[in-house]
Amino acid sequence: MTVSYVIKRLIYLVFTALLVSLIVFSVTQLLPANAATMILGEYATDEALAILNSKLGLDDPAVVQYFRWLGNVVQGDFGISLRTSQPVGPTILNAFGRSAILAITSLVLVCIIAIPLGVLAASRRGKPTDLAVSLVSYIGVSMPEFVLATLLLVWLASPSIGLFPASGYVPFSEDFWGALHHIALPVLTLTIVLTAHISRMIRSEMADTLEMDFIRAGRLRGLSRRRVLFRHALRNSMLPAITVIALDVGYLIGGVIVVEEVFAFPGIGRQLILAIQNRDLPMIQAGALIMAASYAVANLLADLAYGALDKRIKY
Amino acid sequence: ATRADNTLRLSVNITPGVLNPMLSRAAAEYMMSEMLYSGLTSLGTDMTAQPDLATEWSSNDDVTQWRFTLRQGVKFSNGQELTSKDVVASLRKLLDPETGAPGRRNLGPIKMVEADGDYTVVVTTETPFADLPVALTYPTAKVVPADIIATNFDSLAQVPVGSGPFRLQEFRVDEVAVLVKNPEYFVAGLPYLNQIEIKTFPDAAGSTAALLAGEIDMIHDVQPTDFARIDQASGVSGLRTPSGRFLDVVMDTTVAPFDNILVRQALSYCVDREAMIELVADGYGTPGNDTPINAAYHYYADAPHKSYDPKKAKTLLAEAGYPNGLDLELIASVKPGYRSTMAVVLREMAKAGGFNISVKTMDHSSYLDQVWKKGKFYVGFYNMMPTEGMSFNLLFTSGASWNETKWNNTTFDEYVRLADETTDSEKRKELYANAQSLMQKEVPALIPCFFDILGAKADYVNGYEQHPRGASFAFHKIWVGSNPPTKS
Amino acid sequence: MTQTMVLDIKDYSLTYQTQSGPIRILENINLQIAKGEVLGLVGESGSAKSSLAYSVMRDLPGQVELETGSMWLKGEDLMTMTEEELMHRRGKQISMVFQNAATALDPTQSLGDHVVETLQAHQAASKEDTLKRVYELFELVGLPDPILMANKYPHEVSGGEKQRVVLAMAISSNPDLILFDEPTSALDATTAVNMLDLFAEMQKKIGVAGLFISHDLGVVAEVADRVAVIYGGRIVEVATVDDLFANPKHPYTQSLLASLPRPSDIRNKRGLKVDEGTPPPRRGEVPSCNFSHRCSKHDPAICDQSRVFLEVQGDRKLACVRPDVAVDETQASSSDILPATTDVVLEVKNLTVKLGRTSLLDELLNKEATQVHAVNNIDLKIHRGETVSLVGESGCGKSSLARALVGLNSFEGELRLNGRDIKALDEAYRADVQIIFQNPDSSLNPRHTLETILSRAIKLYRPDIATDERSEAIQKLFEQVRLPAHYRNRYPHQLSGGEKQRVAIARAIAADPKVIICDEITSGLDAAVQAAIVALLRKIQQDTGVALLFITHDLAILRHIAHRTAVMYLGEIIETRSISGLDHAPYHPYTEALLSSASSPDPKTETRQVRLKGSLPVRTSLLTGCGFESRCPRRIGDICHEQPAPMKEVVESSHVLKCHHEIVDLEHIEPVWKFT
Amino acid sequence: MLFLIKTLRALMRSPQGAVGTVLVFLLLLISVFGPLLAPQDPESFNFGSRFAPPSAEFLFGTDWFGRDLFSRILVGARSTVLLAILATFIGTASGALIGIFSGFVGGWVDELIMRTIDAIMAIPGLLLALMILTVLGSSSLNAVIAIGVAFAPGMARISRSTTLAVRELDYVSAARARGESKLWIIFAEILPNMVAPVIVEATIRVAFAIMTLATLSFLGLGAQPPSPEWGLMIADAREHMFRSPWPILAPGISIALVAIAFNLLGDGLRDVLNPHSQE
Ligand SMILES: Nc1ncnc2c1ncn2[C@@H]1O[C@H](COP(=O)(O)OP(=O)(O)OP(=O)(O)O)[C@@H](O)[C@H]1O
Ligand SMILES: Nc1ncnc2c1ncn2[C@@H]1O[C@H](COP(=O)(O)OP(=O)(O)OP(=O)(O)O)[C@@H](O)[C@H]1O
Ligand SMILES: [Mg+2]
Ligand SMILES: [Mg+2]
Repeated sequence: MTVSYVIKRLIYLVFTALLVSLIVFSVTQLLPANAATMILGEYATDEALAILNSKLGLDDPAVVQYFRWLGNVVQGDFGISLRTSQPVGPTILNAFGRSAILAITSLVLVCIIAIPLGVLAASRRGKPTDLAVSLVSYIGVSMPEFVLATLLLVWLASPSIGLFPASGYVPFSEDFWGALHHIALPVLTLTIVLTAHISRMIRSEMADTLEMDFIRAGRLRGLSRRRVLFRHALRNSMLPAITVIALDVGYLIGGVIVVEEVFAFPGIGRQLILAIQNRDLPMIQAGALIMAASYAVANLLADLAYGALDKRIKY
Repeated sequence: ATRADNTLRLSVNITPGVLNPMLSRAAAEYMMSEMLYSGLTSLGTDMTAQPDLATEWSSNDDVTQWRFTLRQGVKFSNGQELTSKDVVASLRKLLDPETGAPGRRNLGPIKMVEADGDYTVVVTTETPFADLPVALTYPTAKVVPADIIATNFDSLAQVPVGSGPFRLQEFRVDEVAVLVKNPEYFVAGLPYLNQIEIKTFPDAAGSTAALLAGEIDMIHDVQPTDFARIDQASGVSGLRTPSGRFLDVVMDTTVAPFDNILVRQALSYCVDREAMIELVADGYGTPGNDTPINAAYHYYADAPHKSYDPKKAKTLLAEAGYPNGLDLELIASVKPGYRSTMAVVLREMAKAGGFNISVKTMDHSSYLDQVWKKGKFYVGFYNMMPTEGMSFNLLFTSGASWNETKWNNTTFDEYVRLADETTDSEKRKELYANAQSLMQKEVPALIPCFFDILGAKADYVNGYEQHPRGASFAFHKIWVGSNPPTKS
Repeated sequence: MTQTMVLDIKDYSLTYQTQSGPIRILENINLQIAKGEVLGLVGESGSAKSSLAYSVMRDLPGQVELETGSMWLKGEDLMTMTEEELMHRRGKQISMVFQNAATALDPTQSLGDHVVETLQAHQAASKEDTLKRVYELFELVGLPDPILMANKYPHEVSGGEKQRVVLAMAISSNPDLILFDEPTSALDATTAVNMLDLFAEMQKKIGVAGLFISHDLGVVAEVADRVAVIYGGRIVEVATVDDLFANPKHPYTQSLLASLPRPSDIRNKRGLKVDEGTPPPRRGEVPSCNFSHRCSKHDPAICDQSRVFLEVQGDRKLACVRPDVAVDETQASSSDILPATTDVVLEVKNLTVKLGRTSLLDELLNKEATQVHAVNNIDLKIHRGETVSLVGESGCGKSSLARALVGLNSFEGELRLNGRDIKALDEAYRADVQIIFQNPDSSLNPRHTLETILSRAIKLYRPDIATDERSEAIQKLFEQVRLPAHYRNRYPHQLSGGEKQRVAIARAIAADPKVIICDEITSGLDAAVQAAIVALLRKIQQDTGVALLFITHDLAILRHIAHRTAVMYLGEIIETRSISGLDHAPYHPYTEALLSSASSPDPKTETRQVRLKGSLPVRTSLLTGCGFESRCPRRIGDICHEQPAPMKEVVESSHVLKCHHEIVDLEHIEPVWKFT
Repeated sequence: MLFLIKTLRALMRSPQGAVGTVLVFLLLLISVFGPLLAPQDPESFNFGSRFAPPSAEFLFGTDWFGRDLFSRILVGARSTVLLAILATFIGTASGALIGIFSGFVGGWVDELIMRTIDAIMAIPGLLLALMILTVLGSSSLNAVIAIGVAFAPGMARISRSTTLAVRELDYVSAARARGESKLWIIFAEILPNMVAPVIVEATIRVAFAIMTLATLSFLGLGAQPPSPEWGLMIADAREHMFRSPWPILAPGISIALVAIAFNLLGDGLRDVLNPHSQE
């Protein structure tokens, strides 16, 4: 792995981010209505609209708007939210931070649960354990987040049980246990869905690896079952798993959007939906950019990790 | 006795976004500006004008000129004294089309605003306008310092400068706004509360759960579906006030098929109004009679409700030239949720009457852009207005700024104009009754039911009087009792 | 007797259950291996050689339907052992070396750790002792610089080195028995022969018993004491190497040997037997003799009376009830190759092929492209009716040249077809120069019927054939390559390997080409099938006068098809010579080593040993000196490193070679083969 | 045809394949004949039986308008399942074509296409669909298009990598050496040999499309009320979730079941179409 490889990837990353912003911007240009309509709401008059449009610079040609936006971003200025008149940068970073807590907690939990589960299933192929794990993971991957989340809400947050709050968010800085209590359901939802996904993946990777010659060779050298399973099979299955987990970051981000909506969790997903609903262009752009960047960075990290772990890969 | 911290934690469902009081549009924003600012008059729960900055007011005989006497010694939060020049500047700014203030057209036909000395403001109207003191209770009609208007109006979006009972301490969009007691408030002894935390719970279930768990003390706006549940729980109680808030089905009376009065009438016979209340408002409402006025207003004319009569509807429709029924597309914005519920229920009810309605929902932005005031058949939503005249003038007179139906009935216009210009209550009653019955007959819009204002609070919250208009709150009169929530 | 045997398999049978019913894998196997003895096991692909090895290891891949008999390892019955007990035997008492070392090693584990792990599984020892033992073992299997080696990962070393590591693991616990499952077939000839030497040496040193599996009789002959021939899951003949080669008794063994080329074939004018039999039935009724369906001396009255078992018959064990009836040898093709003409069809001059792709960003970043000079500056001529064989190690650039000639690789240099200068490969050129690929499984589109495959070629190249006559043309092609006509609607996967290759040949000759390039088209095939394909090509050449560029790494088959051979090393043709002179010096030192590494099943031929060390380097930039210099056993000195070797002509003008040695010096070299 | 029968037979042999095939078959039947099977009008209100629990009259109970959930599920199957298949088809077909083209042409065209696809894939699919739908306006058909567009890049990537693998195979080299046209090579040589992985992927994606479609309806951007689209049913039922769980459970379990069916079928197909598993 060379420095030049990393540089190359970073260039790609910037290129990707640029392309993402361009795509998102183009799509937003097509959106019916604009921020001014939303700001004025059901009180708009044509003159008021025109005034607000020119004040917000929404009447400039799209190209001018895009490059103005880009120019500011390059200087680290993400603009002012059209919906709330608050600066976009801090708002989106805050929201992102909260979402990241959700995502990372889920991801860590998933890794702790899913990997052993997948290994277990693969090593007992066709046995009841495998069937049980497979069945559960089938249900897990087949349950859209919003269904799962709603069901959890009905069961665990219903007034009669009231185990968890139905929604909202408490900052960790304010009340640690309260915060934990509040993220429990969203994290549970994401974890269940992702665990199903990743354990299934690990299982199939493992199953493939277990068919490989070197597994048989290990067995026929008299190595113990455990060693063959964990030292050889798992390690070789983890490599492709890393890539898939990184790709799942994209999936996770999508899941986060839904889960935040269901649990009214003030993260980046909700922020983006609000922004789209309100045609809050700077916010949409910043949100999409930050999501795309986290996806790209996750993939980059995965590739680097892959390169570090798998001695065969030469960048 | 009050609770030690005397802090009220309140939930709203839409985050207050706009802080500038003249630009605010939503209930949560009105709430904030009411706490931070004062106006000339405020709206009582009986829909009359109450003193706020103005302690008394009077008009000339033909009600074209009003004099307001201001309180003395009122201080802005920046320490400046509030005088008539601030009131004049504020009202002028509000009326300036450049400002783009949402409530500009709701204040009445104001021609001129002038100061008469430091503590008197004179307002002159184009035409006689008896309701001016009530009109000036409009939530955006708040007073801000004249020099800020002149030099730095935009700064109000971040830093409020007002004379209300509270002052802003912290504001995080989409999360929380913390307001603290204004020690210099002009009414001695008020407010009772030391602090108010306004928390945003976009999800109704969330705020309900939070209230039940004792994490908040009060919900400003409860969904009809949650109300019974809250009301039954111990330690909390539901608040319910009949209101003039309504959903209407707007029909553009200038285009086919709605230019045919028979079609509109047919549709109005397709509504089972009691069932509608049950299905759309979960029973928390009052039936509507296709006029924006109900019993919550002064001059409500109690007429028998139209019955659900699909047969008659069919006959009318056939008469109108649609013997085989009529296909229509009804558009409903997704905000608030019961717009589409109403659309679906209407669709089902109108089937029997020969209407084949398909429902199309739309996100609110697109709705505002493409449908509102433009579409020919859609679901509108309006809060209660302070007066009958404002409601009519806003929606149904020919010159109404939100003249969605383009009904433009000169007889109706005349009734409303005459009522505006008179102070004689009997005469007004008659005129408004005529206007209402005309609407019932001609059905420019379908107004099947009104929604009650629903809220909820913990039992230890005292002094709160729910306002039927839904845009006034009087938080300065609330205190938190000594049986505080037992929080885990 | 059982007590002295290391392995004693008694009447072992195995049946698997599959989705389409039970399948007999092994039937009534009886085999013994004594201490210190190496038993060779040969048989065609699918004859259940590997299955037998897995049975011995007690690691059955299939779903067992029925398993009978017994299997004794030094007096202990393997078949009754628990998994736990087996774990302690495997790798300690009995180890196995797989066909492909590349896949038998965990890519994420260093070579040293592999051995350490194996050692630790069987005996407790301190870390240092274990490591010391690892280095010892590495030294033993001929890995230079063991410490460096131990830290390397599988992908960092060559195939031969990997196989040595596997061997080191196999012998690490001084086992009683090692099973070798085709341990050399994935290796290059020059590497394979080194490995064979090593096995023999190892065996001598530690006296371990071995079961050596191979489909190549020649290879088995090098290492085994006795040979067992397996056919369709049954052992048909067991004898000592000498007895078996000198006097095969079972008709299958005889046929197997008859289709195997030998170095002495040109001298003896020996042709190869062409017999592509179908494999024996493994399902349904159990035949009394499973070779009878292709046996020329099959007599139902005698052979089908009762199950024919393996029985002692004289100096050997044999499963045949008519051993003394002779087989007629008329099926053997003649060894004569018609002489070629002197008109040049295809000529290349200074042809260079560079491979390696650069990305857009690399180009923008001005990064230097890492290109491989797969073919470097070669000259080659092919005459009408002539077969030129191109030989060389894996990776030397044979395929790159072939692909360049048919427009699949871009190249620099001159190319002439029938004297016509070819700048861009046009329609006419493409029709005239056809290619057949090595792997018949991938060279035919699995989703097309044979009809589609052939009609495409006709449509493209033979516009003279009208659409409605195409069917007839296809018919003719089928006849030409001797495929049954009813195959035309089949899909490739319904054919055997040899049949697929025939389809590929049919596709190539559909264009009526001037040149056919055959890229290792026989290397995946069993000997009998290979002989048949070679015969078919010769027939086609006789009929059409087509020129062939026959790429192969199998030097034994050359004598049966080629007129001339070109030897390639590191992208360069270092020698071109006629086949008739193959048995005589002068040789290029590389050619000499290459020829010497071809294994010979002929007990009457002695092959002189010339061994190469190391493996083929990659040619990225142009070398200054001779490409072979780094491995050359006859390296002169610095001149080899500093100056490119000059092309020298041997008296006979069609023989040229590229070497710093004087031709006269090379002429004194002993011949590679001694025929007795 | 023969191929189809053979595949089916092979499918029936594995438990996943068998269960998946049968379930999917049943589902398709329901999708087509659901409206005929429904015991009640899915839209008519039963004023007297709002929030009824499951009973003989209402197999799955009723919702807040007293509509029969069983009938709604049956009728809604069509808009859910068939539209998901359509969406998958759009995404798969366009993605596969882009992927093959990109992989086959190679060079900077390939690089440009792939970088663009990387960028699109970096935008979460749901977000992309959300934006597209906001542009096009909410409707089931637009949701189908949005999902199709959101699926295409992933599909393009898969088919590109398959193309790259197939492209290196000798029969493609043979076709190139033969001088076949690019169209022939793409459509006759490469395409048929990459349908297997693409079909497997597509089957599993149907499950995903069903979920995404439901999610979009849930977010208010797909089907229009009062259509009995399952995601929309859940979205609307959420308000009433503490009064009766059935309006959520019925469509929720249905969605999961359908997704499971397609996942099973996909996994079954993966095993069957995998060349290694063929005899
Ligand atoms: N797991 C299995 N299930 C069913 N049949 C099998 C299984 N493994 C092998 N066979 C069959 O057993 C026969 C022998 O296979 P085996 O691999 O032992 O042959 P081989 O002699 O080693 O061939 P090769 O030279 O190609 O390696 C073949 O016909 C094969 O199809
Ligand atoms: N696409 C490519 N890019 C870079 N290097 C390549 C490429 N293809 C082949 N090579 C390298 O070119 C050299 C010659 O390869 P080629 O396939 O021509 O050898 P070969 O003699 O046919 O070998 P084999 O006997 O294994 O078929 C090898 O070192 C190989 O690694
Ligand atoms: Mg084998
Ligand atoms: Mg090659």
